[in-house]
Amino acid sequence: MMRFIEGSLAVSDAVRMCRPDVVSAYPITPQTHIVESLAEMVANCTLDAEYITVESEFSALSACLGAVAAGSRAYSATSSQGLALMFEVCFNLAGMRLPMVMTIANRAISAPLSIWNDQQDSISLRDSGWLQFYAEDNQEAADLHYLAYKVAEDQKILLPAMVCFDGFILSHTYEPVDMPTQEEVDAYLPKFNPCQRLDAKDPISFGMFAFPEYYMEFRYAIDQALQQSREKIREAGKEFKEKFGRDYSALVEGYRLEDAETVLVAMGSLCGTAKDAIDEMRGAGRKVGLLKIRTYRPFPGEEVAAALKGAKRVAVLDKNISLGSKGAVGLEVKDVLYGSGIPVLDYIVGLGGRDMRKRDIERIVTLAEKGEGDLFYGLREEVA
Amino acid sequence: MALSVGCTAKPGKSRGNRTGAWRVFKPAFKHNKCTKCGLCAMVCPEGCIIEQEDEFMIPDYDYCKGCGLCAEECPAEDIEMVKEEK
Amino acid sequence: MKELRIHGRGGQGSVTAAELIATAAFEGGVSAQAFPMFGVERRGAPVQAFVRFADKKIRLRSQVYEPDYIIVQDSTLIADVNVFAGMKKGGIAIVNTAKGGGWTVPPGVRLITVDATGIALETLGVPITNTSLMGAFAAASGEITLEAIENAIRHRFSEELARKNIEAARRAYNLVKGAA
Amino acid sequence: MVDKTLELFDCGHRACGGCGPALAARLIMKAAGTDTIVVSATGCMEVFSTPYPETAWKVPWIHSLFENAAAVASGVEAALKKQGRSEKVVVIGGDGATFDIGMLCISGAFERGHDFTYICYDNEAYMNTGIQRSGATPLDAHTTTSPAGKCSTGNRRPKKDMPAILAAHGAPYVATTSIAYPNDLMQKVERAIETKGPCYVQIHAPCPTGWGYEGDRTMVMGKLAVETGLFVLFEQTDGTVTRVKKVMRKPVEEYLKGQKRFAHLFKPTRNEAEIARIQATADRNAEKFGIDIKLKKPVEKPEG
Repeated sequence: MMRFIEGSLAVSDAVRMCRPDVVSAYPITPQTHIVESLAEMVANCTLDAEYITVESEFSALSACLGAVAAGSRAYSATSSQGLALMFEVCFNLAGMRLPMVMTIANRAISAPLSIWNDQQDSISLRDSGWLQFYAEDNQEAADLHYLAYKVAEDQKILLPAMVCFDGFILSHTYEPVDMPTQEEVDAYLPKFNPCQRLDAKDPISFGMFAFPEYYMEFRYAIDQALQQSREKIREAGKEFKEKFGRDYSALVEGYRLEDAETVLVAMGSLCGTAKDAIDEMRGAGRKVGLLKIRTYRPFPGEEVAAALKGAKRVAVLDKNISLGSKGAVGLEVKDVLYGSGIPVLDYIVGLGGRDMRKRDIERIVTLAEKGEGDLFYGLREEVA
Repeated sequence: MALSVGCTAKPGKSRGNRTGAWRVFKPAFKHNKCTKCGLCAMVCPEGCIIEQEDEFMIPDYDYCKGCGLCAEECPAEDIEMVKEEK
Repeated sequence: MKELRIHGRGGQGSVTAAELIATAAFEGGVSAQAFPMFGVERRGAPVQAFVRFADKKIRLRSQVYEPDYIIVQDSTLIADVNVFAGMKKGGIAIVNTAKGGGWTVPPGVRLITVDATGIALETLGVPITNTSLMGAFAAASGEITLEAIENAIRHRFSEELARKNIEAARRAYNLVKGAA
Repeated sequence: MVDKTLELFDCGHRACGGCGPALAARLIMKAAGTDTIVVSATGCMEVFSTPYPETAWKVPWIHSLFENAAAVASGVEAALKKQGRSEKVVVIGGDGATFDIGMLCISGAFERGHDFTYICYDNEAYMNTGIQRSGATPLDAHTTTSPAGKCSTGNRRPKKDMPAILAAHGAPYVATTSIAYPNDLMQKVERAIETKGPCYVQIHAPCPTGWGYEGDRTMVMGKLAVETGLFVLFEQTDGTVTRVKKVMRKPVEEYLKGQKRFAHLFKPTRNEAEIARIQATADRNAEKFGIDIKLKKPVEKPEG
């Protein structure tokens, strides 16, 4: 049913229908509406879950870890500093192959302190072994939760997943979102059926330490699971389309890529603004298209290469910066296009809530056409 | 051996590690003045001192590290630490 | 696509006003989007909220810089905030005031004043102007119908409160229609 | 009732010979029984008991990180509750994990009132990383980060009063015990597990390597700590001390002399002032908990 709903509440309702057994989270802007809403559902018995009000994000994710190990479906949500505080537990969950889903309402990381959006927080955890999905709008943000649980809990994958949506820009925006019924979600997302759990009837030791003769193999196994998850995401996306009508069967999505000479690459809500800007530029005869990356981990290298093979130039919009290097998406795209001769220009944009307008997208396309890239876009004059 | 998922293991595997090899001194259970009180078994950090059918205690030398705690604690002074020639 | 910018003060319910207007538009069959100016402003500080209306899915995510409409919830803001900034020609500015105007607006912009606070006090007994301003906006812009507003109010408020708010919206609607 | 024959902590673990914490693990598990899920913090015990694939644990066991055991246990407990399961949750952490780095998670979990038992095996320093001081290191102990030297007498601070901190959280049952008193230990662990809500048991567990004594003296060291009044065994129910182990007190010197970590108090010269400070600590403990056994004195003749 189409509902006119705040992004955070679309997410919390989607989470409710995923039937988590244990929810544990700590308030942080701009994620807070999600967990407030879940707490309310538990208080009103519309969600049958244990809600653990922890004293920090670190404990939130640690509690989720314990819950998943004990065989329950767990959920958390956070942003920015909260995710940074969870760093250690993030690596631990993936390493222990404990699947769960966490929503990231993307927000810049201090210092300076900023509550506003960029994607530095989740990007900083790209190496942790979590699947990472980025939503363009609140429909995707909600939908990706059903898909994320399905993929994460698959016996061949068993890895945690982050559903990332831009803080405020999506989390605090009211827009129409098609929400399925509980029955429809139940038919899509099976009950969590862990292959091993903490159980006195069948004791197992979790979280052992590995000598050098084993450690690499376990890390290899995690990487293998992530590599294989691409196929599982496609499968789950295909089934999603059959059941709900929206197509997530690819890890990337092209927009007006046909005959596009300049192809923009972006993740998250910026894609929407870019699409409008592209329509205007196309109207003016400029051959511009967009490649939206929905799944950043595992990185869809083959899809990206295939989608970009006809481009004359690629302009990557990164809402993050690997300080001392380049934007994280830009680096990936350069890697994928290595040897193709297609120039990849990286633009660091929208950090700490700097608004990105259609005209900014158009200016970046102009810069790319001139071959000017690998820069922070739109810096204040006193800096430039 | 296939690796477990997420570095887990079922019980029993630690027995593959025969810590008896660490031993320099060996507790000799003389069973002369032994009152079968069981304190030696209780205080052994390895848990490797086992009651026999005759209720006397015998350490499992596969795992005994030779720490001497049993000999020190034995109220009957019936356990002697002897240099082990392997 | 049409864009609305709402100016108010923290605590006056600008975000709720944006949400209510967008909800009414959505329920009237229009595609809509509402979002606040993402800030850390506390009670009393000038704030903004935005609404977009379109006949197809709205993808644009930037803030609103060149609004077709503005609503000023509190005319005391006008001295300190350039509420009319960027307004499009042919745009409509709705200002809540009992005074009746006197502000210089950009060329081609129509200024409509309405005593939403007075209406709110008479109908609701409290100076919460959201629903009166919605009525005024509906009458002035034609983006939403009075019926859609009434439905949105009914979905949000309990029966008694909904009745009063609908009354507030209607009175403002009729006032603006009558003046037009 | 505790089944003393139960062995749930298996042979083949890699603890040092005469390890107090290894003995603690065995005794804890005898008291806890098979229907227990153990959550371990990173530390010496975790490392010596679970090198992949050799686990010494015969019960379900999980280790996540150094500082989060109480939070992981919160999640386990919540999951069990949701699933309607009856296993008991027991956390085992060293003093570093408990007194220092894990304090936040412990405080949160106790305040929330989860039904679990937190057991700290207290060997009074970070042994896993090579004997560094922790909040549980006693006054004047030499560690690698509180070394005794020309202008230092070792650790400058007294041991943190962790039982009091957790009692202040409203823990229904708080107890201290020692591996040197196996029956006392098992009884207290059993009582903690049986008590609903977050309970705390602190087990004094001497470490031959870290303290500098031979492994066969582990029980002796444990007993001396209690007999000198430096480690008091007590039980506290709903905030009230209900039971205290009384002793015929010995001078602290008898305990200190046998350990290299206190050797600087005796060599090259005897440091009377510091020994007196430690004795004063024991005296305060004795006074506070009333541990001294008072011998009946002959009735004095009335004056005059």
